[in-house]
Amino acid sequence: MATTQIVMQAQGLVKRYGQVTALDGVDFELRAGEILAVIGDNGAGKSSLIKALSGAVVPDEGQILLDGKPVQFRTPIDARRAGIECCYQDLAVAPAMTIAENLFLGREIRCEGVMGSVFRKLDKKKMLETAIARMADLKVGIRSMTQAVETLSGGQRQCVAVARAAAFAEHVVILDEPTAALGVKEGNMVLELIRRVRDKGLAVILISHNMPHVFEIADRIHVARLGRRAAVLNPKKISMSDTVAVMTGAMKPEDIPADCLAH
Amino acid sequence: MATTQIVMQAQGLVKRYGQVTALDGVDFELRAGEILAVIGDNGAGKSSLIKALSGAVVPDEGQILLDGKPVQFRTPIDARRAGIECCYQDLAVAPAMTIAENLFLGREIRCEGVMGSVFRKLDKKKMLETAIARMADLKVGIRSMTQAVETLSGGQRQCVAVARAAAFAEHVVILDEPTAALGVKEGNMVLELIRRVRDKGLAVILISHNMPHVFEIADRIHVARLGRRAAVLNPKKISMSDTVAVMTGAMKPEDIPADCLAH
Amino acid sequence: ADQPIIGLITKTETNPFFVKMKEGAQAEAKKLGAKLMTASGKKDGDTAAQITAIENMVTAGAKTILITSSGDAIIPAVKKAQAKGVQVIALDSPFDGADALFATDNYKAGILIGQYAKAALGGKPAKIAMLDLFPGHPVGAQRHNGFMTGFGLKANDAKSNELSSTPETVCAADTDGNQAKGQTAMENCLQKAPDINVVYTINEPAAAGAYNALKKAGKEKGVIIVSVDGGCAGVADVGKGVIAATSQQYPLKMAAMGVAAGVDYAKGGKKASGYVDTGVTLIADKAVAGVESQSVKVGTDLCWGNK
Amino acid sequence: MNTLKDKLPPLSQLGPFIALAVACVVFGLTTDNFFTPANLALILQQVMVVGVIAIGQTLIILTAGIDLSCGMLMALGSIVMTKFAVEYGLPVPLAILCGVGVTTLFGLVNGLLVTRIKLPPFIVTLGTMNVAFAITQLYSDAQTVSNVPESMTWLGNTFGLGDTQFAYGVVLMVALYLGVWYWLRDTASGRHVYAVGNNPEATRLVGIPTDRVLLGVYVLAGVFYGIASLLTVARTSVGDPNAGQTENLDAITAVVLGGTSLFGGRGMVLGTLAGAIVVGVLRNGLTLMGVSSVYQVLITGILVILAVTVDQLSRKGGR
Amino acid sequence: MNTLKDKLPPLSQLGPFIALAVACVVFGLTTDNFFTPANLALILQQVMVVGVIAIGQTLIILTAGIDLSCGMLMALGSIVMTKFAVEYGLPVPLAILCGVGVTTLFGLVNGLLVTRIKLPPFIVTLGTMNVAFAITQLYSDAQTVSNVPESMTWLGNTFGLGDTQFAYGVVLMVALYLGVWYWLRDTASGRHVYAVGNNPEATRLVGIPTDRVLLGVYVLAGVFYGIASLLTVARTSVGDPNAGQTENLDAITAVVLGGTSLFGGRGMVLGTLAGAIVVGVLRNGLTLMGVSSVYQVLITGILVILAVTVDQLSRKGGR
Ligand SMILES: Nc1ncnc2c1ncn2[C@@H]1O[C@H](COP(=O)(O)OP(=O)(O)OP(=O)(O)O)[C@@H](O)[C@H]1O
Ligand SMILES: Nc1ncnc2c1ncn2[C@@H]1O[C@H](COP(=O)(O)OP(=O)(O)OP(=O)(O)O)[C@@H](O)[C@H]1O
Ligand SMILES: [Mg+2]
Ligand SMILES: [Mg+2]
Repeated sequence: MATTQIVMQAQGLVKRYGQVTALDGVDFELRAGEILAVIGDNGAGKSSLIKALSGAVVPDEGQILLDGKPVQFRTPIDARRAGIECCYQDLAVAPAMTIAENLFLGREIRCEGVMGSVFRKLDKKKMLETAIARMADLKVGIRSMTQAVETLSGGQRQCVAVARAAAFAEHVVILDEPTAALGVKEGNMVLELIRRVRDKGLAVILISHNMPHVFEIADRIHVARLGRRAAVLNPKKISMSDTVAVMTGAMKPEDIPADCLAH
Repeated sequence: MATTQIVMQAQGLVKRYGQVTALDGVDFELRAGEILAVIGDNGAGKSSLIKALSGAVVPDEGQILLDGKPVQFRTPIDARRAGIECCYQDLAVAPAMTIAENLFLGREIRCEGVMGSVFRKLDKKKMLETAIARMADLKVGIRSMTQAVETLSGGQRQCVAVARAAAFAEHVVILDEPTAALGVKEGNMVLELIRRVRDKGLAVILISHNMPHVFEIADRIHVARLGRRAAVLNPKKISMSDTVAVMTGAMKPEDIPADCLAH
Repeated sequence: ADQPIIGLITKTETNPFFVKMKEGAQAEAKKLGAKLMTASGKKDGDTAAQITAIENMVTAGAKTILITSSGDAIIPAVKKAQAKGVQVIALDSPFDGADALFATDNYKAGILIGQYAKAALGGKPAKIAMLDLFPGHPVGAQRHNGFMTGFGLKANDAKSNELSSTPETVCAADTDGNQAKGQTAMENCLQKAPDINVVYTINEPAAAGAYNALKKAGKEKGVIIVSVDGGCAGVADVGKGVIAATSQQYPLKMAAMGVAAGVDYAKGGKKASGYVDTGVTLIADKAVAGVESQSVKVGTDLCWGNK
Repeated sequence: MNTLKDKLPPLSQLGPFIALAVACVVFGLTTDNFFTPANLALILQQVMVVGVIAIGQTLIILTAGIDLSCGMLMALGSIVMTKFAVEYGLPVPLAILCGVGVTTLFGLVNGLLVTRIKLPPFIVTLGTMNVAFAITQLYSDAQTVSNVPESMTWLGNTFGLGDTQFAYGVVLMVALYLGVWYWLRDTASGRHVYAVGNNPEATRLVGIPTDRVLLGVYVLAGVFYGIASLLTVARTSVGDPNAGQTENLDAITAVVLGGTSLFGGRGMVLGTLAGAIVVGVLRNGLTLMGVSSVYQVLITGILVILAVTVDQLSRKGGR
Repeated sequence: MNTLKDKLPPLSQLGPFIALAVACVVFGLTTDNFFTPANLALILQQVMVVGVIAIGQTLIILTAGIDLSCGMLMALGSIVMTKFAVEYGLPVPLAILCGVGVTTLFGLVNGLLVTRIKLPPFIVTLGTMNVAFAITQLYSDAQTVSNVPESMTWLGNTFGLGDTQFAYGVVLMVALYLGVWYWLRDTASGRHVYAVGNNPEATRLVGIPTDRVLLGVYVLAGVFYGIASLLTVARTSVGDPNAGQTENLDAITAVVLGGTSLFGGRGMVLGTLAGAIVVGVLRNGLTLMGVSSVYQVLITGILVILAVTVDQLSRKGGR
């Protein structure tokens, strides 16, 4: 079955910061073409998990498999080469640079012809146009694409980061709380964008604290708790309040009805 | 009537950044002991508004009244002297300093006796204990209060900033998207905290994109749109979807049923 | 193992003058079986480093310290060292309280080139560019004021640290004794006064820089450049007509005398004393009437004090 | 949207040029000879060495670093290339290559220490400054290397343009500035230099090899110092072991006057050129005014502060 | 929770002390006289002037600034206090006060330019460095001021402790370090210095008057430079217009070696003391080993890099 093919898998990941154990042997599975929501309390280790998956940090123990093959991501570049794009929670933007520049940072478009191949000139016009189009997709009312990111409102800044990750991924898109600072309209646009990405055949990991969003869009829910995976739930079967109960530890994983679990 | 007494008022505030007009003549009223929610699309000028109210930016035009008297906040210090505390969206924390230090930044507690009055020694123990108590109120599982804020997870960091604003206000508390990065449990704790603050008799301004939160807690809703105030709504009367419609401009302010407006 | 330890502290180590001095001291120390320690300031005027070096050398057991003083601030440290039985000899630059001074007279060096320039210019009205060291340097002031005195202009005496100026000195600029800066200074002076006919320079690198500037402006012919030091390269420049005349000094001699005095003190316990003038000789390619000078050949033989 | 106003650099970037203009007007009014074409061409010649060093320094400061070793590397490079040509009789192009190679090597060492061991650039370059200084002195015996072949000093020669003589080296300097300006503004790798200085962690996370960018910048700076070595040889016709002692401060001053932030990520290389020229103009103008040297130091101090004040105020106005 | 381990400073802050220990062991093994109490006391005397300057420098660097004027201010202060006492016959305490007053005034000017006009500290202090140098030269006529009254040089006197002679100035220096350490660590205003350096905008937003903190730091640094003036007078018994030429780089080096970040907000003043002593130990130890001065520069360059490398690696280990 095509949909059960596992794109990305992690086994027993451990990450310690001094005395704090952020990841305590977490397992993880992402299937092809699915939207996997990752939820959990603050400090549960969600961001640490996806940082390990995207090469931003190197786990102390455990292994990561991509398409069934073990991989070692030492830097985000490794992950990017494998077609994985990530939008981090503490937005990775260069504040003094413009929106268009931030969108294309590390993936700049060069001019055609000699100017591009010999003089390596950037096609600023094209990048600007693409940036305008991408941001219009998200319906963010940004007045000028050549303004520095540091002059944007919180939500506008987040849109820039989300748009970047969605635009360039070829295999897996990881979004860490992409809608946190967004308004209702913009948040819905991002959900729309995520669906479109999935429909292109990419797998999406979505971290969110917004339960309605999660239940609206997720195919499966990975519940993180105290640095481990508490359960993987099926949003079609389980209720929102039970999910929250599992997340906060009010409901033990073994008490979850079997049909609510996802496989 | 005690509850209709206006604590804070702004008239025709204008703030321009270069060609961008962030505030375009916005009016604003905050009543004693109420929780006023401020909602609006990304870039609607919510953060700019509260920055003007808290002295973080000086508006180009318009005036601000506190308890009916015109005030000129040139710096956040002026606002703080007037008993106004603000938790900003781009969290104003010193990343290299510890949680306890950040909580008490600018409001440090000195030792009793000679050590305090002559040697101006800080009572680190007391500050640490208070910090632990405050963070426990919010049920954030932070393992050590002497860890640097830069090592915290996104939500934990936000709790620090929220706790600080709530702890020291004497008149008005302004919270800019305090629950954005918070988990379900922690988010509810913050709502709980806001209620407690209100019950102490303080007025609260809450910016949020989370409609369920807004409807759960707000006494009145100020809708910001394109740098102006579109309407002030009564959450007891109006529906969530109508509110969103007003916010996004789908419903014209003049079409709102009169009883849904708040006064 | 019981070699006498002798310390040599120079102003810097970037000036051939002091490098030669060090070489002279090393050669002499080797000859006489002494151990030489060296130190220097980071730049000219770095008295703090010299004081530290004095203290460290005393700790290391030096019985004689030779020093080219960067400023009178070292005097108290010298006194402290002397109180511990250390002989301190001033080389090149005098200061109060040294047991002995082996030096040239920089004021006199200035006078010699001043006289030469005056005579070489003949009766023409003088337009002089003064390419100095940097503000506040005693050697710079002595050479500068000496030159002006020799030229017959009104100037401060040998004790003054202030640079005199008269209407004839149409331009003055600092060079740090460095060729590139000397060139820049001369270029700027030529903009100010295109008809400069005499150039005083603090040392020969500055003179070479000045010559470069003149040459680029096509004016190297009618201008008299005078300088001080008489280093081997400088004398060669005199031979090439770059520099008209230079006052030659003898750092190797100073150093060798100092080391010898140190060894004497270690062996016999007798301190050197008094002022020994190691001499200054005017070296010029073309002798002028009324001013005694030596030829380039003599200058080459003697340069830095080789003989 | 694409009006002329958008195309001009924002007023905030004009600060250094305004300061330069003010300085020129003042000297033009107070002296006779300042505003002659010959004098202006001369100033350019005088700043060409520091100007080229300051290009390398700008790159490093844009990445939030600093390079104290630049002047000493320049001196070492000039000694190596002149000695190789004069004493070992190497062909001039090869000797030049060796000199540039040495400065580039030192740039590489700086870069490796900064990127691999993550040492602060200040300390690394303080160390290599001392090392380069010592090697220069030891290798040259503190002696000037003269009799440099004509062909090595060609860049110091001038050509007439109207009545004015311009040095080829000045043309080279301007060309380098334009090249780097283009590179920083219009190519991906140039933008990455800004990104690394602006937010290194974010730059790493978007998948740019920040260490490689940094290393490249240090190496490239080394190349510029090597070119500066050649220019100083061309200008003075000798290899001077005492060169480069004040160039590091001068170069940093030019960069900061030019509006580049010492915290990295913000600035413009053409501003550095303006900054370097401001320093040269001050020195030239004050000498022309006949100000004596202590007073020159005093006035330079005050004028430097005034220049940035003008800059700063023009920025505020520009907002 | 409150174990001993928690109370000790984290290993990352021990770096400079480790470097210091390594340097001492090396010199102890290679020379006879290094580890004598007299020599160690001497080193402390030699670093006391730079040590006190470096306190002021640390404060400024903690706020993400830099002060190039420190050495020149120290020289100016020493000229003022000695001239006032010797030439105008002012009572010694008053003369000292005047000297400290002048450096403090310059600190105030630095601070005002940084906080009011928002100029970069690098440029401001570059300017005041030149101004202070010129004033020193003009006012002193470039002449050393001697015959300084005994009472003004009292801090240079020594007292016996066992066989070893310690200077009173060293005691003062250590006391100042401990005082500033306490201030920075245990008082609100001290913590605000860190906060301003760490995130100035956030510090402003929580309602701390950042400009006042900054201004205070620059003024206080001026006071420390004034004290350093007194110490240099005490150490040399003269007022020396040539003093202070290398002290700014030395002081910054001590601060950076001591583990304070040039980007502000992170560091420890006691590390600076260790850093200053490392510089003094290197100079002393190499002279004792009989290393000649060019090689000293070479070795210092390499050792400075090694010292921070040790520091850096010990930090990584500490994580
Ligand atoms: N660099 C670091 N140094 C020390 N501790 C860290 C570091 N990064 C994360 N931690 C700790 O690891 C734990 C997990 O953090 P993580 O950011 O993964 O949480 P999260 O699930 O993403 O939380 P949130 O929902 O608040 O973003 C937290 O307790 C945090 O304090
Ligand atoms: N410092 C600044 N310079 C230039 N433009 C700015 C600046 N700060 C805000 N703006 C602009 O002002 C507008 C309003 O911004 P503001 O931060 O008030 O929005 P907001 O309502 O808080 O949005 P969000 O919900 O995304 O936080 C935005 O278009 C933003 O780009
Ligand atoms: Mg997170
Ligand atoms: Mg906002």
